[in-house]
Amino acid sequence: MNGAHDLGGKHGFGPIDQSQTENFIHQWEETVFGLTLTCGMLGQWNLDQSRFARERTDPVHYLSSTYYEHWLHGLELLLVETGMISSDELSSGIASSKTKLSAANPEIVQTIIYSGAPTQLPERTTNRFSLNQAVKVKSGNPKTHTRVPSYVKGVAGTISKLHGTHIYADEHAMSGNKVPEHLYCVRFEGEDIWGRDAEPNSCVFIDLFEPYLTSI
Amino acid sequence: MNGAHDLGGKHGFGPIDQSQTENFIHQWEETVFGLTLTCGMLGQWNLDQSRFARERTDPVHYLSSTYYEHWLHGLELLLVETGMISSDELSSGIASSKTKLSAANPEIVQTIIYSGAPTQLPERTTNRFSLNQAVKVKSGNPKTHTRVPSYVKGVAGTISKLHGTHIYADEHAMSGNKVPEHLYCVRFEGEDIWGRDAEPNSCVFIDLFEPYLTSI
Amino acid sequence: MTEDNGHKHHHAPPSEIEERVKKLESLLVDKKLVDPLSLDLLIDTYQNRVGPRNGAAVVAHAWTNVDYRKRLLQDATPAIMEMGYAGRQGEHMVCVENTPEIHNMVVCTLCSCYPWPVLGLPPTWYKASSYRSRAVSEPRAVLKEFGTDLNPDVEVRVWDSTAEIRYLVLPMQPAGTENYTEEQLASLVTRDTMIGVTQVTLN
Amino acid sequence: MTEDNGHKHHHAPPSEIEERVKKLESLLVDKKLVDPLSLDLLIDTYQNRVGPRNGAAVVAHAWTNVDYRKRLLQDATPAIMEMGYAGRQGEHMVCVENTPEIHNMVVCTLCSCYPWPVLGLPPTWYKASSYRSRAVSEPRAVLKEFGTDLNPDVEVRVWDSTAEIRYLVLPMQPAGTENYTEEQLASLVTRDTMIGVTQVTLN
Repeated sequence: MNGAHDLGGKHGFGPIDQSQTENFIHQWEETVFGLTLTCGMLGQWNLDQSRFARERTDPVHYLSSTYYEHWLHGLELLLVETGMISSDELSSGIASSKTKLSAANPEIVQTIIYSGAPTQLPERTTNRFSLNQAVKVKSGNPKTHTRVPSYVKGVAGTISKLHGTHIYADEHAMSGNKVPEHLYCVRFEGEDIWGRDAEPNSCVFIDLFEPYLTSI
Repeated sequence: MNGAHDLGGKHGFGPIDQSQTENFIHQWEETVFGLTLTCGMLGQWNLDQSRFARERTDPVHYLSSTYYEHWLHGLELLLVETGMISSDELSSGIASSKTKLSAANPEIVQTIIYSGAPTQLPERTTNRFSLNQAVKVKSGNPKTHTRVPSYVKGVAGTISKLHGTHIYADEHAMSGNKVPEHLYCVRFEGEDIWGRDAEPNSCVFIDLFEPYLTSI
Repeated sequence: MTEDNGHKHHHAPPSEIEERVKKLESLLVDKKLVDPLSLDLLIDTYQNRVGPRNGAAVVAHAWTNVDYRKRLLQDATPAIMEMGYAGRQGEHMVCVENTPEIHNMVVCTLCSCYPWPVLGLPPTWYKASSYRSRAVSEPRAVLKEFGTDLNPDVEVRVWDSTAEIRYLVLPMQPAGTENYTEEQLASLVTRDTMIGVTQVTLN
Repeated sequence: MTEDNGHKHHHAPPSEIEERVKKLESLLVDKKLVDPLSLDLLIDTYQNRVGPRNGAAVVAHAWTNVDYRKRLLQDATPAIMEMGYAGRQGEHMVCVENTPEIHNMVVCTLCSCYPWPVLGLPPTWYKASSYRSRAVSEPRAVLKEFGTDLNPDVEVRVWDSTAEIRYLVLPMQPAGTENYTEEQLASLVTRDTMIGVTQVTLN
């Protein structure tokens, strides 16, 4: 999705406000953080689906609201879309139906926090690209979730690291299927991305799945 | 400038509201339109400078406000930047200084409306690219005004028409100088821009200045 | 200007932006940077005198006059000037012709450039983010929203007016209008058909 | 959580969004989709237990132990796990080393990915549009804003964490700290030095 979240290289957002060192600005943000994580542990959606839900925030709202407002929007959307709550329940705040799911207890939560959710999968295919190979990012403008930043579309780079095969984010966000794809770290020279507007002696490394890339 | 105004191909803005057929939604918009045009006729800035002023609107404000709010923002900025009014005058609404400029009278306005401001200049150089030649749009990410839409950066196309030499917008917005550059209409196939997400049998024609292009 | 548009809140208390514009207007008039008569002239011109009827006259003339059509498609600026239309935001015109094989539509993704002398000022939807973002990446979907359902064989050409060239679409003349007068034909030609989001019909 | 932060409006009347969140929380608790104890545990964990002190310990250990440094740079995930740090948003770690010739900094332009087990949750500026937009296109300008003025000879490497790999910057050990204990060294290492926007100094 070529949405407001795809911020790399955009202008107009001004200097960085370094005084904003806190993790949470308001207390409700902590609640949103906690609710999102514990609801996510019920397995009704995956991380890529939750990212896509946040990306579907209206662009103006996305850019004018804080990070945890995106999370709140995404959480509400996912709860309703998965049928965990109804839109009526969301607006009224009153539970009117039962669910078969049961909340993650602290023991489960503790385990998940420290085990995480690794995305690496066994390699079933050989990697199409090899170390130091020149590649190019394909064009594309999917309306669905993707992890190709716009600023690197059509740009040439070099494979700098092979990360093995990981859950392919685009498919994971669509169907929930854990399709393995090779993941590469690709090095792009600043001037190949930004032309003569690049800062000297700078480069960007981006982790990209095999289907995003083509050989040159 | 890679700002919020650069909308081609972006997602998330929803369906087109075809009921919005009016030229002006509010009466104040007519005033802003008239003020912008008549002030522009005093020659203190050019069209590209006024576009750049509008582009410098805060991204959130740009996307959440109406077209003539962009114009109002741009007009206020230009009036202050050129010293036609002071920021104090702008905020108070009270004139506190005199100006040597004098308002365009209706006769002048009438003439300018119907004569316009042609941008074509005599050709001083030969065109670098010729009809049907394959070209590619250069990378670049200037913070200043430019008329290359982001969605076509790095994309290959074909020269479909030579428009002669015109005032180079990028330089015109910076210095006010009327530097002649060849202007081409370039045809881009949909799939060269949008990859496999392109609609079939579609293409985009974009008018691009010679410095934006490179041969391939 | 039209007073009957539901969006125009003339009788509501003045909003913050109304006050801001009024203040700016009176400042500029006080400083003699703006002549109120010029302001009225500009607004009146683009609200009442310059509009899509101009373009419709050009289109109807091109439909009925083969030589004019040729001149219009070859070099639109002088051809449009012949009909008496010229000036701001129409200094360099190109006319693109719809055929059974090719459909053209116009957008300005970077701002909202529009051929004022032939179409007047752009409608609000033309300036809105949805049209500007989608016209180039999903023109067929946009056309469908406007009720224009094109055969997949028809090539869709989108013109993104990024420089000072302004585009006018010459729509196809509908079948069954062979004996219409130029005036009758012009009455069929709407603004949207000359932006290229709809086709001329006998409705 | 800290109560003394001026941004936290605990004592002001509840805002619309506070009400919205409270309503959602009580709905989810009522429906037994959320266990309040789990909620408290999650917030407490990331507010009080997991934070940049973890990363600082890793860095100080790498500075004082050549073998560990090698393991960390070669395969960061198990090396960080050796120190007891692992889990969510740190499942696949890569550690990138600053040298006199290379400076690394980390961003996530598409959302705000961040290595939670070693750095905790990201600061607000890391999630803000200005950092996310500018870090990749003008890293030196961004670094300068943070007071990090690099020699033009130094290559700036920006890591845009678009997939599930999370990056930790191993800053350079400042001169004059050769005899520091690991604990003393760790106390010098700030969050910003491990994001790569500043360098470790003796201040």
